[in-house]
Amino acid sequence: MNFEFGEEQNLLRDQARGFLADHCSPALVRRVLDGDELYAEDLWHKVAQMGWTATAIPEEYGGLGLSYLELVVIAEELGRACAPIPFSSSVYLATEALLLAGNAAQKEHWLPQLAAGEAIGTFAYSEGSGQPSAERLITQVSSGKMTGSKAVVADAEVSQLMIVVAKSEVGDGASLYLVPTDQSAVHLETVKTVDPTRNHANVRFDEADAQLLGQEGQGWTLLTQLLNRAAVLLAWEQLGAADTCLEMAKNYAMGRYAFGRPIASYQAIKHKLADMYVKNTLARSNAYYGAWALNTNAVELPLAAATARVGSSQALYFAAKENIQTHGGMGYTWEFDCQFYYRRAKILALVIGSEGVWQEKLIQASDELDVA
Amino acid sequence: MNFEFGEEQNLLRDQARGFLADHCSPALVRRVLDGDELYAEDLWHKVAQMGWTATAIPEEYGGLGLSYLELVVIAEELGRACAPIPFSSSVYLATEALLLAGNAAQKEHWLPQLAAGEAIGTFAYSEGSGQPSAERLITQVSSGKMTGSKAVVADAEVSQLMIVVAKSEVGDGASLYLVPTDQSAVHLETVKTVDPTRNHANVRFDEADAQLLGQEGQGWTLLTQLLNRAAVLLAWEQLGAADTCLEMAKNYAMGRYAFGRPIASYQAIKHKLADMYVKNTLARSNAYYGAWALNTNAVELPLAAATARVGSSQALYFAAKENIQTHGGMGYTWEFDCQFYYRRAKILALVIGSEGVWQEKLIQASDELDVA
Amino acid sequence: MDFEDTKEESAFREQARTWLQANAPTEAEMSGMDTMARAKFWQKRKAEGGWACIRWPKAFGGRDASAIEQVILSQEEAKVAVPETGVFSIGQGMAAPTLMTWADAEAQANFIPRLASGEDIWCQLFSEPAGGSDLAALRTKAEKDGDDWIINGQKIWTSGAHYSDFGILVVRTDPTVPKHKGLSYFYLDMKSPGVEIKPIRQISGESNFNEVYFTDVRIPDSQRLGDVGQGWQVSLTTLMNERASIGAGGGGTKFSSVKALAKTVMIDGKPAIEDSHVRAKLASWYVQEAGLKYTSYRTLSALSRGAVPGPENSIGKLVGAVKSQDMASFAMDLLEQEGVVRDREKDAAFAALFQDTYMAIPGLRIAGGTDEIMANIIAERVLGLPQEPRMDKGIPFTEVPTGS
Amino acid sequence: MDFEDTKEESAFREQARTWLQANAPTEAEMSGMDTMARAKFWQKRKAEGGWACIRWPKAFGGRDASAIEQVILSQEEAKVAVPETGVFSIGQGMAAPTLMTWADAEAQANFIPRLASGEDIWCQLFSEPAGGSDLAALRTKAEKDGDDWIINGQKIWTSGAHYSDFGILVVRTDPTVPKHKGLSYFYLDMKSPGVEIKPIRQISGESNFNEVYFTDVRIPDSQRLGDVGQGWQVSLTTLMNERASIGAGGGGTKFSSVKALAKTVMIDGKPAIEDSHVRAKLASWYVQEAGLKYTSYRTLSALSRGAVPGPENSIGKLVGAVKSQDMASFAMDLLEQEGVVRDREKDAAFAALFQDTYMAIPGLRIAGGTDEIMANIIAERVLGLPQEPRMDKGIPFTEVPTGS
Repeated sequence: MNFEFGEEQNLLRDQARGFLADHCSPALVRRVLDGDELYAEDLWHKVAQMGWTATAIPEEYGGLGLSYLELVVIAEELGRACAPIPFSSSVYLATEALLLAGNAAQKEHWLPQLAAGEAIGTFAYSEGSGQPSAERLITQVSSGKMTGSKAVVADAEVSQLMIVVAKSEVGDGASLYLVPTDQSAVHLETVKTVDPTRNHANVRFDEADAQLLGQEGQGWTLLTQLLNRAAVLLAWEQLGAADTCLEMAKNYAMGRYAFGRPIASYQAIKHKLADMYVKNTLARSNAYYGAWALNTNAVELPLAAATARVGSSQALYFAAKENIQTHGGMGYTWEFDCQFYYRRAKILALVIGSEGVWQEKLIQASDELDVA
Repeated sequence: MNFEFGEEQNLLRDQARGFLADHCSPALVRRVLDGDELYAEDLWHKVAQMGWTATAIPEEYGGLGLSYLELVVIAEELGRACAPIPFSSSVYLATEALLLAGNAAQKEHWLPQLAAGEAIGTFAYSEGSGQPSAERLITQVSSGKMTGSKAVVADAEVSQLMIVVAKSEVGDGASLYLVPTDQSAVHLETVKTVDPTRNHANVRFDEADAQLLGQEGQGWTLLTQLLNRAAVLLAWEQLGAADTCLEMAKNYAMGRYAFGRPIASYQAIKHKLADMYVKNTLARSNAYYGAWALNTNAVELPLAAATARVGSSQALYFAAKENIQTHGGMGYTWEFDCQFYYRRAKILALVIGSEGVWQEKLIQASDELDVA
Repeated sequence: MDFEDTKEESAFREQARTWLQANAPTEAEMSGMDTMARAKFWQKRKAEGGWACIRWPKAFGGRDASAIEQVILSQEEAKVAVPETGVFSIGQGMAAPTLMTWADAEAQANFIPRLASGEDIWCQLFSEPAGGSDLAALRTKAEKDGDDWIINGQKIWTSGAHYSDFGILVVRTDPTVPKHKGLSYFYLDMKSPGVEIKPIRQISGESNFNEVYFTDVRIPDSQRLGDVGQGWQVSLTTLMNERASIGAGGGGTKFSSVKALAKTVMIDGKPAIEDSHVRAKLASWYVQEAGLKYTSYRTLSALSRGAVPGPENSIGKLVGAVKSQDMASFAMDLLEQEGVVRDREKDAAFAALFQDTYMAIPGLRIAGGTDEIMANIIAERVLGLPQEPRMDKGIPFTEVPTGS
Repeated sequence: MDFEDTKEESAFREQARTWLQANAPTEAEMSGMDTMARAKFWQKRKAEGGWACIRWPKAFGGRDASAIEQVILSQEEAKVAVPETGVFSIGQGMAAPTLMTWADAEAQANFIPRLASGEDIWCQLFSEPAGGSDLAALRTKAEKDGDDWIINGQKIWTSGAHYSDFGILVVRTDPTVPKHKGLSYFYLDMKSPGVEIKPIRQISGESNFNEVYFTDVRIPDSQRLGDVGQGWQVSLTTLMNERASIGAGGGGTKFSSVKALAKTVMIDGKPAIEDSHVRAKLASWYVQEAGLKYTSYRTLSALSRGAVPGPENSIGKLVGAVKSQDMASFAMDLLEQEGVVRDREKDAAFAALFQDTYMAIPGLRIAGGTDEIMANIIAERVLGLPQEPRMDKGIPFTEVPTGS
């Protein structure tokens, strides 16, 4: 039994943590929160120089050819630092979509740019409120031209390519397309969200050039596989954020005195922090299993991904809100950093489907694996 | 605004509490728990002598003609004392069914006996596991003879009459019937449950004489109305039990010392008891509204009943289990009385449909009243 | 058990309604006025008509009205379109009763009528950064200098400091005695030299509170209420008068709004309201919401027979805030990816409501006593459970551990 | 990251499997034996084969095996049909390590081999009615009388007292010194005159524990372990060896059983498993259950590289017990009125499982440390948060407040 990370991954974690402590301080997050930047471009370039964007891309496409175990380590650290960069959109979604479904030409064109961080990619599937479904898709492609719109696309404003789910008349009812954004037929409209450290936009396609990605009529199937991969990676990012919340809450509670003793000595706070620890620990163990399933492309991936995703979403929501609560009034001020994680919690929880969506996927996956 | 009980009801409450302290001590509950009695017959007779079984029955049928506000006061006190008698079956269900749907002859025959506690009635609608529905009913009546069976009927073994829901080919798919139990065609088979202080039996009808109660094909509609009434009355009984749990837990925590101080001075216990108090208080307020709606037969009754029922079921489950927890090891012994309420909690929660059933009724009722 | 007024209440309601209908200011009367001017205009008219501060004793210009009469007046006032007068609540509800109990006749004559008429606005300068739940741990110090006191330190969470004329202030005059014994209580002119006010930005983006810094601020000893060292007792008068919360758990996301949302968004191809998980969640929240509503009815009934609302009213905030937070979060989940949008210009009908609640609620779980303090209040003051051991009792304030 | 044995582990597993397959007792060998005789028969064979108590030092007849080797042996043992040997766990797991550390060579030679071979069964006499979470508050007293000690008092929650040969016992030898300093530690023959054992009936109806009363029980001073007054330190040796819980949260109701139930009962005319509320509940429980399972994998991995399991293992019981309670209650709700049936003779396939869990779980939330103590352990020993103020430190035991 070796259900642990290896030495190289542990070294990578230390390195990543140190790097982000230096280059992704709370002050940097705050700079993006308070300012007009769409993302921390300086951090993005440094992250790309570190090779993080290239982690799981094969060497033939300019990547490092490392495993997903390395990528989840990086994901966790980015979550911990609440990094204001389009890493999840570009790496967990756009890059993974190309790896999953791209043809040789598409891979050769885009993967080296994505690996180098020269191109940023994102993924667009929602067309409005509620759960997307193949049946409800309106965006479609005819003769290579896409018409329609996508709602609240993360990092759309800084992406060079977009992976878009569109309607199909055949197969599972959807197809994936690759849409470069440097064309006038792609219209973006900024959308303000609860987390200004990540940019979002509504996107309209007005006969935009679109290349089929993967087979026609296989889009929903590919989407499902892609989201399973992204779910594991996001779970690690959520977990990193949740652990920071616990650490912040603990440090504050140790230093803050009320009635002559640290508030960390009151059971109301002790048990709250113990509860955070328990939720984070269980979520972490599920994320381990997700990482194993992702890395080995195991048949258990759908169940493992859903389990990791639900656990991490629940853990981060709890940790983020109770971290503010532990800080008391100060935690509710703009001046304190607790808000970073409370905002980011919702972005991460909703980007590829809510807790409810993944609970449903979990039960379906448990049926398919015949777990009871 | 006078959302309080009147002076007569407050007097009745004091009287009932005093009476039950004298005549329904924990020792009496334990006698039934440990022994072979089906119910505390001595207590039943005393309760009948007090007139409690006659409370809401009109004077013309030998009742006291009091309001439901008096009846909920008694229900609360019986719940508080965990009385091992068939009061809920006979008074909230059988008596109410007759009041709701009985014809003059049926009322004249049965109500005086029920009022005097000479007859005990009960109500049988479930035929097995899961939620009963008119479509799934198998028990039926042909030419006045009932065939079929009913599952886990509370107090069946001590009842003289049973109100039974049976299949109908017309109307809403069901009809109510009145079945006297002193006939050989009614077969009882004892069922052991989590609460041995209340007797339960499976019942088989083998061409048993059955009288229609109310209109043919109106059974499901009547059932729904009946259960709304019973829900309010049971909510008060549940609330009384929940309040006893809080009181027991509080008293124990005040007297039990750990590390040199009462465990009631630790926030883990303080906040647990505060949580019980909060749940009980909200449940009580909802039960007030339910009592008002029942007493005035308000159009809001379905919503008020469901709200009271869900609140009290949740409050009692929480109070009963956390009362044991507060008592620590001693609370888990047979010797202590905590178990009474933990057992009774489930009996009361399931007798007329689980929390889930009533949550669904609540939302339906909110639709009908157009609450949002 | 009914929901009707008593005969006396009904008569009072009629009287109030008649006066309000006759005297509610018209748009024409208030044309060109800003929000503050409108509030002052209406408050002045109420005072002139004898309808301001009706719970005050007649000697101070009130009507000796009961709590339920105040509720009835508020209910009736809510039915007519009059300016909101919340800016006066700290002065009228907290400063005034303190002045009535502790100030001399001259100060009372100077300030109380101007409080009733809305001419002066007061704020409350109690909380400090190091205090939080432990209010009496305040450190702002006052040193005697002739007939004056020199104040140095910082207060926080002061609502309305920037538009207030006066403030009530608790400071430490003797740090060498135990915590509660070294405090004194003053009122001061908020325009005094050395008073600096900085708004606090909340994570919601709003600024409802201020920090107030004191640098060598002079207060004449004549503005002291109570004896030197008696500040805690005077503070208790103020705090006891903090308006009893008899609402149904405050604002934020409600059953009705989430249910309405659930009718418009889809789950698995059907409206979310048809999903049994959504229904069960909604039902449990409805039970809490109804429980709070009917608890407030019971409180009103108690007021109606003259009872004083007790610490059990902490329930509203304790339950309501957490419920609203979880409902807002759940509503955002129902919206899926669009749930993160917080953009009043582009918003769907419901969205802003939930996202604003999501960002505002963490403050509500803290302001006026955290969830944890509310649970303590219920445990200790309602259930009578013992306090926890206190490490700060009976020792000089300077020796209480502070971690710094 | 994989789920495979290391090369060494694989070799050990093979070795264990081979021995077990060759030596597992047959029904014929054990014919006519009761449960206890079977346990002793198998334990003796294991000892003779060198497969009992493998973690013990070789000097005491063990193999100096690692924790992961013990786990592997247990896993392999679970695969063959051998008698359950849980009755030996207190003696082998707690008494033996204490004897190894604190007893003299003679006592070690007398008792340790008989513990390994299952000839003697030991029980643990620590808890008292007044103790509970506060173990050291015990009151059973020992007074010196010549070379003996005279014991009077009462112990509680003693598993297996009625079939045990010996017991380990902590008593108060000096009530005038602070709580932890006045204790001494003994072992005794459970057949000693004056020892009276009464089974405790639990609310589940079972009796897994006893009360043990001591009336002038004599114990020779030679059966003392550690110095007089050193009992707490000796107890810590025992308690540190309490078997690390590396399971997935213990028995009781599981995801699989509730899911299976949900396929058979109906909600609104359809199988409950199609109801989204049921699905969401099941999913959240699955996440907890899987989290516990994979946490135990991580613990096994740590054992595999030689780490010692730490206090973080409190999670299993803390999460697992509450989860089982709520799942059992929910399953009973799914059964509706039939959910109350607890009747092994008449039962539907699933029912007894849920109702038995419902009645047993309150005990699991308490035994071996309440939920609240588990949360304290995580807060203090894992997260390093400060203890609460202690009112019983540094004062004579007789002066510690007890409320009586």
